[in-house]
Amino acid sequence: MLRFLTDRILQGALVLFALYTITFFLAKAMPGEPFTSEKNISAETKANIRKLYGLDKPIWEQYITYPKNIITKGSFGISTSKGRPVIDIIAQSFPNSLILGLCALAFAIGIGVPIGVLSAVRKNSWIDWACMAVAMVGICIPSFTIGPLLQIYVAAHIPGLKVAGWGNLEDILLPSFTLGLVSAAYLARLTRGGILEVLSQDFVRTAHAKGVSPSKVIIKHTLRGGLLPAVAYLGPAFAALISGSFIVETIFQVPGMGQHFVNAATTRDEFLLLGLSLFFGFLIVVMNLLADLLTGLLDPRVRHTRKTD
Amino acid sequence: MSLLKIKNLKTYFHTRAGTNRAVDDISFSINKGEIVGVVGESGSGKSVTCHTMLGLLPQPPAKVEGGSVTFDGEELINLPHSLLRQIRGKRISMIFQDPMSCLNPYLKILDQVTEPILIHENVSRNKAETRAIEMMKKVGIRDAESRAHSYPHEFSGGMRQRVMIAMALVTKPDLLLADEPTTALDVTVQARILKILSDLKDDLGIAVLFVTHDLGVVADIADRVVVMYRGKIVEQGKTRDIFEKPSHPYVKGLLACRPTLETQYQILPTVEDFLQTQVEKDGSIMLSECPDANKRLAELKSETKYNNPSGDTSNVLLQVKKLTVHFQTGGNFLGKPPKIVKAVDGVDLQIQSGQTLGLVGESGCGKTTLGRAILKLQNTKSGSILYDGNELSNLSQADMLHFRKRMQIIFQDPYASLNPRQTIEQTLVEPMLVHRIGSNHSERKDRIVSLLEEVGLGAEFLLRYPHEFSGGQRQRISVARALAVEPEFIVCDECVSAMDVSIQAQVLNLLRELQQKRNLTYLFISHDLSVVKFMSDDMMVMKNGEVMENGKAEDVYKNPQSEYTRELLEAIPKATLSGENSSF
Amino acid sequence: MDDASRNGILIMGNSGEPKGLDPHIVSGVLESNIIRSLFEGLVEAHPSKDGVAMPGVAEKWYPVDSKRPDEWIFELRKDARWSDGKPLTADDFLFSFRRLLNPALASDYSFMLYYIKDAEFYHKSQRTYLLFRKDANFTEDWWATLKNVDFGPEEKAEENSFNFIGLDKLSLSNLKNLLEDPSLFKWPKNISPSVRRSLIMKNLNFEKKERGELKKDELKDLWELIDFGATAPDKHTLKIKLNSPIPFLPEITKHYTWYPVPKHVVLKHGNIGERFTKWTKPENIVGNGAFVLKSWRFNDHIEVSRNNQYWDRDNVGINGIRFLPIGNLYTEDRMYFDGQMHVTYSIASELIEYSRKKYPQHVRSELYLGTYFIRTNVNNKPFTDPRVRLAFSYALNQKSLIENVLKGGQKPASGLVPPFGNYPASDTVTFNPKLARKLLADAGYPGGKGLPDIEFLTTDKESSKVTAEALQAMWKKHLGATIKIKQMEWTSYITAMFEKDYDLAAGGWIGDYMDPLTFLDMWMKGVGNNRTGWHNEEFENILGMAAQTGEATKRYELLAQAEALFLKERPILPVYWYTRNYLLHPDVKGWNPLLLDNHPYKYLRLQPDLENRKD
Amino acid sequence: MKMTDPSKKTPQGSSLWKDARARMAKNRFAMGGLWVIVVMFSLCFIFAWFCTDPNQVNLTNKFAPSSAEHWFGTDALGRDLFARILYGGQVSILVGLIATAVSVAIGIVYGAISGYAGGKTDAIMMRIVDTLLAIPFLVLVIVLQATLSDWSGDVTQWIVGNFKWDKEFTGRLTNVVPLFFALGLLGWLTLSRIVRAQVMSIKEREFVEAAVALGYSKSRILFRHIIPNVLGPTVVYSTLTVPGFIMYEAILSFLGLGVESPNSSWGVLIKEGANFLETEVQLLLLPGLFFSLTLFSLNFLGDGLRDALDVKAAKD
Repeated sequence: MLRFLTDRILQGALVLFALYTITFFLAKAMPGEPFTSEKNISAETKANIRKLYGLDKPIWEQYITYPKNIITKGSFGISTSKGRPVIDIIAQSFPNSLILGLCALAFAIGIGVPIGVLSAVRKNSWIDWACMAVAMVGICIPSFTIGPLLQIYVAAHIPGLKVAGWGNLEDILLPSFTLGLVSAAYLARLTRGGILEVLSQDFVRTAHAKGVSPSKVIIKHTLRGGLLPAVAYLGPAFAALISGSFIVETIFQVPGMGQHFVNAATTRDEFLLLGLSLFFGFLIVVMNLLADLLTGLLDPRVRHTRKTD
Repeated sequence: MSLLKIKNLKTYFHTRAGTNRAVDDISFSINKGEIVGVVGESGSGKSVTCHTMLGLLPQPPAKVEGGSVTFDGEELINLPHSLLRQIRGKRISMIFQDPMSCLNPYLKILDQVTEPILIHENVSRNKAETRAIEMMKKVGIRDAESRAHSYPHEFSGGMRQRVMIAMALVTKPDLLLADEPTTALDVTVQARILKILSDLKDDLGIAVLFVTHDLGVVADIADRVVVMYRGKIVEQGKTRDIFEKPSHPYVKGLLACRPTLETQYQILPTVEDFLQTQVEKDGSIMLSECPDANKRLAELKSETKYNNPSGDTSNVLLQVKKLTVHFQTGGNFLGKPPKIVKAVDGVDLQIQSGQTLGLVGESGCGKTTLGRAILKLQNTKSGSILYDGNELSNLSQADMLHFRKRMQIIFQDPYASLNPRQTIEQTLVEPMLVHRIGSNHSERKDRIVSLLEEVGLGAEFLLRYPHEFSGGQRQRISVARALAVEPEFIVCDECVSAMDVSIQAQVLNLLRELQQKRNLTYLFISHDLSVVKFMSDDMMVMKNGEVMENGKAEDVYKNPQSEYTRELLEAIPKATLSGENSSF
Repeated sequence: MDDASRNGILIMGNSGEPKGLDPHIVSGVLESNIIRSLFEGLVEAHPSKDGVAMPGVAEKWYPVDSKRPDEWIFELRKDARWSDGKPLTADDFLFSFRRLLNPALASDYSFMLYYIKDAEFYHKSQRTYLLFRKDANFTEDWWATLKNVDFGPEEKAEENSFNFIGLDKLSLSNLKNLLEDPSLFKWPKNISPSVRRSLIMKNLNFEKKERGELKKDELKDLWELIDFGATAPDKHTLKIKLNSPIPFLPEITKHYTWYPVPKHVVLKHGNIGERFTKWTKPENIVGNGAFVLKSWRFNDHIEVSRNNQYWDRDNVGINGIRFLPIGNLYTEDRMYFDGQMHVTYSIASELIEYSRKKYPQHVRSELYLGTYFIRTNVNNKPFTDPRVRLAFSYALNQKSLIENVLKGGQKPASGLVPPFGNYPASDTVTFNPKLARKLLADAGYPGGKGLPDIEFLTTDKESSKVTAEALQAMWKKHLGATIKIKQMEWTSYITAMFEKDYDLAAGGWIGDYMDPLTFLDMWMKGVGNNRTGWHNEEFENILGMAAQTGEATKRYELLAQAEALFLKERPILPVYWYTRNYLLHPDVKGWNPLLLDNHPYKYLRLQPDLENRKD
Repeated sequence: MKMTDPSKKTPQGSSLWKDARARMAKNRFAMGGLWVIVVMFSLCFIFAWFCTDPNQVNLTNKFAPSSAEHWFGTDALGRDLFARILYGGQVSILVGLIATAVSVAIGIVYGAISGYAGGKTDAIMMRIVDTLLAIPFLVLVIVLQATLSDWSGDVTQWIVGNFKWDKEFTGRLTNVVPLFFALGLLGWLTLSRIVRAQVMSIKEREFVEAAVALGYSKSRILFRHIIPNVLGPTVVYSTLTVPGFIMYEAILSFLGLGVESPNSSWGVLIKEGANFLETEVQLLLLPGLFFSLTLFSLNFLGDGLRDALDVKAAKD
């Protein structure tokens, strides 16, 4: 187990290094500079700003100083567009994205898994068709349409519910539903496939033969195995959910991390961009590891055993 | 008064390809404390009967057309699900064939065994657990308390079947339906399980419906026997009467075509030698006896053994010295250290060209690994493999290509060894293309057609896909595929174990015929001692990666040197009740 | 929102998260909304009348010589206090001017102080010019050669070469190398080698003499070399000497770059030129405006509350303001309909008509000091020919665009400078398709034949896409020209425009202060915001003359003459004069339309009048 | 001695494809789906040419209700909505199918190699996927837009010059091509994971070991034996990614990488329509309806195909 963990951590470090290199040169390849703005700035000011942020150094030196600062001073640099350290921005916005992501995940599992199980159990019946149609709705209608629809036809009419804004509890409801809907649809389909796969196996027939009630067969015997494909999907999907979504955050005015990804790119804010990508890359590596561990827990057979004769 | 009465039961499967009359008007009954054996080949409807009783068949395709099943006076057929559920696992329990997949891999053993108690009796959890552990001890699971908390995959096949039995009997049912419980087990393990079943039958007084395709097992355990063929009962009666005075030609054929240790035949008789079938207009099948059955049998008995008496060790085709193969089974997720398994431990063997070396042993003894290692499908730790004088163990993939043409393998599971997406023609032409056999397409086409005929299939199958064939036909196609590259040496790895006895006889005869015609050399691997004895000239018995015994097939049978071989021979269910030699 | 109205907190949509609160560093409109609540300049905007100055920190202000207003006196209020109680003196103003102009601070907006004498030389650290300016033995003809040479950094030069850094900015070691090999720096041809040597020697000696305690290559601060226009005769008076007479100086001081910053607080958290200091953190910030910073939750809200040290605290009408950084226009409007704020930043064009129908007395549509125009690239065919530019301008149906697409009550732009005060607005830009087709034919493209494909650059917002498509259709219909619309993400759009990689480009300009000059001086040669490649000697001479005339009406005539000339050449196609469309709740009193939209907060009142409460 | 096997009647000979078609025909939903797609294709690619010009602006006639002349009414600039939906459909269907095909192709090959090779190579390839997943997509789009934007202009010139195609039509095609680069580059990542899992289970099956025994090369085994058996589940997953691609196209078009205005696509129409929710709902509902209808039917077709193709080895 220890060897497995050290392996994955090493691979994770490699992923982060490759990600840093690619993002660094991509950011440099973008046209324009961090301080391009509507009102033009004199050459002197540009020269001063460049010196301030160390952008006047040769590319290779910049490439090396950024990781050096991370390791030595633990600083991800100062955001050129927001004027504050990148770590502050992440520290202040990630908790909101995390809460939003967790609730979205709860919605996704709360809606997706039951629909998946129901349509698998009632395969090819009208219930199956209806559930899959609902799942398709989740995939077809994009978030920038569902958001406004919810605002106008739901939030406006319910007194307690605000159209947008963040602060108290009920503000989380609509944005997390919008964010979670697409994952719910994917989960429904994956769970349906997983459950069908398990239902075709012999030990389910044994359970029936033991006189176990149909509902108990599903919950006790089928669910654990059936959820495996969904767990594999949830690894990367969860990383995407908690890193925020630009669309949902701007529609519902959630101070999350998603909008920083977009603003950092449009304002050519290299340090913020690098900080965010590394953070997101770290999330993906961790989530994949968790997904694999969870699969290990769910399915005791996951051993590194070689097939003996 | 009979515990279970089945009258004119009809269960049909309505599929897209038409109606399949799986169980077609059968009637029989079981009394309390009696063991009834139901014998039949795959597709005979024997397991469908059991499933119909407990309502385990998926309704849309399956439908009970008629007849009744009364259990202890109560009609089961259209019993509402809620009531039927109270009988399942409480009054009637069932155990299944493949222990590997019948236990829930995700739950601990103890939870699965206590489940029926908790469902049917309101009893406290730990009271149920003590009863479960006590029953597990009864079925012979050593130190049940500690092992109960591990998972199914940590148990061997035999152990898991014991868990199934414990699970079925823990609620003291009146009737146990056993659907081929020992088919997937090794001979010695099967013997122990049968013993446990008969002991429990006596001290719990339960009736057992024992379904199997293995006549030997039925002879040992059953009081009465019911023989089924294509959904109908062709004969039923006392076990002794059925075995000694079979009346129906099908039963005669079944008894004859099973190779026993005493069989001296070169070509096994097949069911076709006894049974003729005509398909009537309305789809029903008329069975009648072949007129010249006895003449046919006498003829077969007289033919002498094909192979020339071995003796001269001049042309040794394959020489293996000190071959070892080690596996590293990884530790489990939470820190158990990985341990080394010595699958093949210093094995020596040699096979003369044109001869057959039989390799027999229980599952886990390393026979398959050895077969695979010789063909370099499994990388070896040490030891040398000399094939026709060339050392193979250190050859690279490219150099091995030349030998791949000369050495081939036939697998056990006919369903998994053919690519489901390739037509038969593609499957057969591909090896020729890779090894550049035949100059142009038409010549290769002719070769394929002759190959198919050679293995007993017609050219009309060329454009078909594997899913359209039966198990027997698929194994013939695998054989044809192996022959496509004109090999000299074939490893037959349990290639008949997954088949019914009647088809087994045909495939074995095919292999013997091909060996004779093409002067092939076989390494015949199987766990069924009688089949290996029938096929091979020399025989080798393996256990835990080591060779226990090696010698002429007859000598090993007549006077086995090692204790283990004797135990193996003892465990094989005898065909007759009184133990003396059967008349065949 | 109702309880906010009750306890006097105004809730304002502010379109985005501010880059910071330091008046000397930030440059956006949304930042200025917040800074105007925390700080106060020498003079303040009038609550309802444009171009009128109200007393701020200064009680009285007057030019020394009214005929030639190139030197002003501001008498500061004796009781002026910072929000931490410390007195606010002229010294704070001088410190603030010096800080804004300090090269190390690298502020975007330092050019707003270039009116003060010698401010520009200090900010651009024009060391060479300042060194030889007072040197007697520089002969007359040497002067002539150096007059219009710029020794500052050259963007076009090769990366990190001496020209790229600029002679004024070369460090001690650079200068030593240059001394041995003068060719390292590409000198303008007309400067003789001897002059070159003396220039290098002057810079070198200055650096060496001043070396003292500075680090090895640190550039020397040139503050002592200049004699800065702003001086403080005593603690409460500020004398400002300008480069040229500016009758409207008070208007310029309303801009937040002229606001004072607390010298004692800034220096406590870092030296004068340090950009990333903590003095604007909520716990440290000190201001002199009507409000102080109460709380700042990143990306969520900024709230300011009443400043008790403010001199005019008795008639500040509201207790606090809460700014919401809402980026999405549609969300902001829907939050307003949901009763979550008093005033929005703007209204999405799609929702203007809807709002007028549903909430008639909430919709505000006010003129705004700005013009939306289309830049043409005069170096690219076919726009090299002014007739083609005029043709494209006359083919532009401004009224139809406004009524059918924008729907924001904008005014069709008949000239470049929007009408305000007594400046005579031009009326030469009209919609005249017949004339347009004739001009195009004269230019050699009868009926549009021969016109190459024209690339029309615009941003990635939905509103700019619709406008571009409408214009494309108009030019197609009237001139037969095929336009290829190229939408681009914001910074790529600005960079493409800066590198003149376009034929037509959507754009606009918002006036910094109430004077036509802010709309005209950007079209001079080499000015960053020009981006059309157009420049005209005569146009720049007229502007030069206007700069020297002190008398207001004469100056306006000259500026109008310059605008007429500009519109005859028409390097840009004026489309409409901006209007500010936003939603304002009837509870808010004292909020009047202002051309610069800089509503002073202290005159606002929040009276929840119950009868027209939103249904 | 002929040894036929009478006891087992061989089912009447039907090759896989005939059998698959038969099973498809029975699946009502799949047939319905197929019909809707055929109708949608003919509408967008044939019927569209007879409609009015989708870019014909008529400012005075904006937001007109549906009438004889304009079946679906007009949009914010008075252009015929029905024509814009059909022309938009051309782009969206093209984008959806081609981008999915590209990502499926790359995903399958990459996943198969990674799954089959196993061990070190598999770990490396999967880590590459992790890295690509974390790259900020918008940055990649901006860089692509900067490099590829004028590329499409030159290609149009070249095509028009050499093949004399209608300029406007080629223009529309070539400026969509850079879009596929952007979508194709990152579209295949999650699919490769799913294919890898499938391949891991298939490579244990005995027919793969038989292929090794017959001396087939690694690539032959991979492409002729493993990948054909992976098609079933991948077909279903790919129908799920089509909506994602079409919506991404809308976002890219606004950044100048996709459709050049005034042309449109379903994604662009829906994005613009979403702003008129309060006033002109039909601007969102009508394109949305076409979009969802196509995707529903694509999805059912995908399901039908998967069931028909994925014939389980028939165990009796």
